[in-house]
Amino acid sequence: MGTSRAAGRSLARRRVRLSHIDVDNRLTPPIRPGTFPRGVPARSRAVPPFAMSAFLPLADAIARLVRPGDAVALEGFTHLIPFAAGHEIIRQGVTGLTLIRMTPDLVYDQMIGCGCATKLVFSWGGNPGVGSLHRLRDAVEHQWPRPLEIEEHSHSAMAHAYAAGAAGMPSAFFRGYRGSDLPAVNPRIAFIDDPFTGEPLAVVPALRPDVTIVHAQKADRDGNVLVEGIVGVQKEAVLAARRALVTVEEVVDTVAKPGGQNAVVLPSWTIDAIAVVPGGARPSYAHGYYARDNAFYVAWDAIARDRDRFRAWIDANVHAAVAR
Amino acid sequence: MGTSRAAGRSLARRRVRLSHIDVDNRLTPPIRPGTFPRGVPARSRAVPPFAMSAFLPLADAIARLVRPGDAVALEGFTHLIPFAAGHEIIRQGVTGLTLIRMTPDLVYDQMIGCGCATKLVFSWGGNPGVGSLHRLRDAVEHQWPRPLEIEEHSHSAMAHAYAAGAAGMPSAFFRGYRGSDLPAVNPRIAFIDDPFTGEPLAVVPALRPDVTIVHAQKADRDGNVLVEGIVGVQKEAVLAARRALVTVEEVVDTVAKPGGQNAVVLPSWTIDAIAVVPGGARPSYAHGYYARDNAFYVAWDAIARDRDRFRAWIDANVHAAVAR
Amino acid sequence: MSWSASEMMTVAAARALADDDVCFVGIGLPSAACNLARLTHAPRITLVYESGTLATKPTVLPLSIGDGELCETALTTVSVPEMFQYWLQGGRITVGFLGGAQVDRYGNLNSTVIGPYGAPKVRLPGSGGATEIATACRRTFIVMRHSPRAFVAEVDFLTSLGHGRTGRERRAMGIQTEGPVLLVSDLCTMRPHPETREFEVTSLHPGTTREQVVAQTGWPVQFAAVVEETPAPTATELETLRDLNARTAAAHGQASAAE
Amino acid sequence: MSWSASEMMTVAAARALADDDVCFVGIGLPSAACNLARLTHAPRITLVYESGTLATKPTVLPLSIGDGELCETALTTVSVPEMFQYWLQGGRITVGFLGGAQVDRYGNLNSTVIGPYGAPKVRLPGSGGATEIATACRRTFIVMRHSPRAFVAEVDFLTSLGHGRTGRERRAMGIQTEGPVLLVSDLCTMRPHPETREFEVTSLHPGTTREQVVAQTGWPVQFAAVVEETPAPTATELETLRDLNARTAAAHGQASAAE
Repeated sequence: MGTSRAAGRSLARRRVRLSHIDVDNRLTPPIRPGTFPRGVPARSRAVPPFAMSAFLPLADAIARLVRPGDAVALEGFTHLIPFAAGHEIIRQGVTGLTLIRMTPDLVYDQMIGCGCATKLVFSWGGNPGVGSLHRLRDAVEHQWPRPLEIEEHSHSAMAHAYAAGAAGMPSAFFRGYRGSDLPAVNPRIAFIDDPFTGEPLAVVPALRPDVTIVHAQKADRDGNVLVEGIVGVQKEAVLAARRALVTVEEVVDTVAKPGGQNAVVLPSWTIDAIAVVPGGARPSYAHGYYARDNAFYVAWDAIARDRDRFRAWIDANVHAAVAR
Repeated sequence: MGTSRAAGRSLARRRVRLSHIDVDNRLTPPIRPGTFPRGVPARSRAVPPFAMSAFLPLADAIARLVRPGDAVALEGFTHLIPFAAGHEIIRQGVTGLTLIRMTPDLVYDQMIGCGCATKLVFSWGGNPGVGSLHRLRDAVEHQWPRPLEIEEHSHSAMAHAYAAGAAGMPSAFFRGYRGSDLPAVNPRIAFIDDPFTGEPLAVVPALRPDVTIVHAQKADRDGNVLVEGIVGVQKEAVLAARRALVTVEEVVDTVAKPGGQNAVVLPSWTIDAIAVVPGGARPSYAHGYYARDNAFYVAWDAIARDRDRFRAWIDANVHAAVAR
Repeated sequence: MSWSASEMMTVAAARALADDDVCFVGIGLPSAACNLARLTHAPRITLVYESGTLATKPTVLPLSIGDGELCETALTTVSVPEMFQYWLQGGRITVGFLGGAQVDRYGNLNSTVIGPYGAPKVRLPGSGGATEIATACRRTFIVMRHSPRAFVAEVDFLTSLGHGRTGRERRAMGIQTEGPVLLVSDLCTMRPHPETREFEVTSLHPGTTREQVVAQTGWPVQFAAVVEETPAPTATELETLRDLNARTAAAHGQASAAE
Repeated sequence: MSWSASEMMTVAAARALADDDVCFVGIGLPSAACNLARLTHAPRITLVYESGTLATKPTVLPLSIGDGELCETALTTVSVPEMFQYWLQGGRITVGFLGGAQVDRYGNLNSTVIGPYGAPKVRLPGSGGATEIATACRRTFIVMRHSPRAFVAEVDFLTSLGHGRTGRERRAMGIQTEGPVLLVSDLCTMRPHPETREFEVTSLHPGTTREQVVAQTGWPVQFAAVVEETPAPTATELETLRDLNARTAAAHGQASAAE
């Protein structure tokens, strides 16, 4: 997945490290034991291993982390969808992306309609509670604005594949796809026989995005991130990625909770950059901050049905907007 | 694993249901899609599917749920080890057990020394921070008080195997056992080639205890259980089991947390019985209730070294103690 | 009291749920049916949404599967991988609700494409959770509106397995769960024949004729030996459902999402 | 200031840790070394214990891997399956500490049995996390006291892979992590030869002779071209370590668990 390993490396000297500005100065993905047998070599001990996340303006973070041709996952299961980051990718005109998301939702409908993507990996491509994603359908049915290759899975497969990516596994093994036609149209679904019972089990390659972007409620000043409420696959998507960007509602003193030690926390050293973007999940929602703009999800149906109306909306609401 | 399916079924008519005494009146394990191809048949729709947990005195709960020959997991990773339940099993003289635990700890040293077990499935058999488990060693090295078959894994394998059991999988697939001699002495470790990369991966059968017993801080009146602090593999061990017993420090009005929605909660319908046993994890600890009795862990070394001294300790501290 | 076809469907589906059921709930009519059951005859029913919310008790119906309301009223919320691993695949769900653009006589469902996969006439949303809901839940209920385009002789694409294309594949594969046991439409309820697994009409909703069902079904539809009339919605059922829909409309500032 | 052999070992191990390291910490000397590093030259080092506690900053050393102190001072605590799946196997750990009853010249470790597996002379605790720590961490440090019974020509059982029984197996298996890069004993520090991967002595602790090392090593031990003297523990290192041990002893009501 992804063609930008070299591009990623070219960024390696530009890392600004939180509270140690320019000391660390690199941006290198963690090694992945899971890349056997075509993995990257283990990193030299001369290079310090992991770095903490850097706080960057959103435009800078996107410019540094998202490259043309990348496999990109913007995750968030209904909740905490990183719309602001998606809009910044549109503004920067990044193209050739493989977009990965369980539910493409409006954020990918917009990115696909703007021509950012050449491939979509997904498991449910609708407007939740409303109907179709018309830009996605237009791309698949009429190749507008460009052809869109699709790799289609079930939710269970994608959830397992993100977890396998986070766990450094080459693939995810699960009980799935039984009796479905999906394996016939997706060569990235295989079956093996369980070595102990003989039961056929489904296998899909682990998801390993070049970049994962998620939105969360809070980061602390050390760059640790707290996700609360419906946490979806965000943790797995971040841990599976070579590079990770988190947009957050706000920065607080600490995200550690003495009374709630089992919270979903992404440690600083699993994240490359953090951008503070209040409202960065709108029209999706941020639990404890603002509600889902259900009316916009309904209104999007009419906007997205028509190519001209869609383009006008993007011009007015994405391109005219100043990057936060 | 386990030979007591029929025994478990014979209990099926004795279930007392919380707040609906004698209405439900059954104790049937959930179906497991994962038992293909030798699985139990899907349960008839005439029988309501899942039941809530019943509050029972500890002695009753053990009598109803733990049968001779069962595969039993008493879990708790250092924290929340269910000692009181282990002592009750000793008092009831249950034998022929396959004992499953990542770290047998003192609780299994005691049960093995009392002759409860014929087999041990484990991954680290020491007294943490102190040294050996002398009763375990005496059983393995000198077959006292009876021979003990061992099935030996690594922590990673057992953690994956519990998770696979909870996930209804026949086996766990992971990157493990590379270069180790353990696969040569444990036939329940297999290897397959990843279908996409060709990488050899380890496979172990899912852990499916007949009974899992854990200790937790709190149950609410509906029988939902909250586990806090170091949560170990308790959730997976409960969800992997055919029957589950939880001992708790106390019963509270609610374990749901409006501000901490992502807590580790075992819903009532995943548990068969709950016994309120304050101090039920001593000399292990319960976060927020009492600390680990480190001095006892040290003192155990001398007690367990000597067979007579061990038996005297069990007589005085287990058999003479009234079941709580 | 009079009622709409949608209300009749919702009520008929709700009645099939029991207090001990653990339901994997989809948005729209299934959500309305499950919550109606909870608010009437099955107060202890457990509702699980695939967003990870366990044992939710929403006071209004969610617009999406991941509304904050579901999380706020849940016993707890787990990650989506855990939901699919420990809860769905782990065999903890008794009833899954499914629907789709097409269903065949054996309850096989298509929610992927109309036309060929590579050059679709209509690109539908796809599987979502459905493919594994269809095989991992102890049993499934199908809820769909009757029409010859929806009730088809052969699905264009088999997204979610019912009893298989000949009614025998599910058992042949050794799948231990029951599969689709109930189909509720706006005209009737159908259940699979015990031997052939072909869905046949077991009750007609009040005012519906056999001819209407035949006309709206794309295969030669069978009727059970005894076809009953679906009991009409009771006043309690209708009032509870309408209150729920009214609260939902007020909360979402629009027409009910359950319609 | 004078110091014990145990203090010298702890200090030497601590010095090998960097501010950016993420360490999978075992109980005993590794725990003391990691916390000493955190309290001296590596204040931002991240300590992970296999009980699931991420980024802990204990004020006293834990007696067990799952002490409450670790959880209370952690950034967060995850389940044990998650620890082994996402954090260890996921490649997030830079340094793992290992020890055992036996080590060979290639850093292969035995913590399982002395004697035959089926009829052991001594039954040891077993792998615990070690088998996968040995292959999943970017690199590992071995900490063991020198003796001919511990530093053996051939391990009775290979619990945790070093560089393999001939020094070539690790690379031959395509394992991407570095394996054991440092061995600290009470006499010296050893590092693998770049070509053969055989551990050779690279520094002798103050007061230790080559003859002592030879006498305590069960194979014909090699010395690097340049063998340095390990710098003695500084006053700061000793004071910090002793304070830590004193706090630990006071908290646990006994002699330090790190001894």
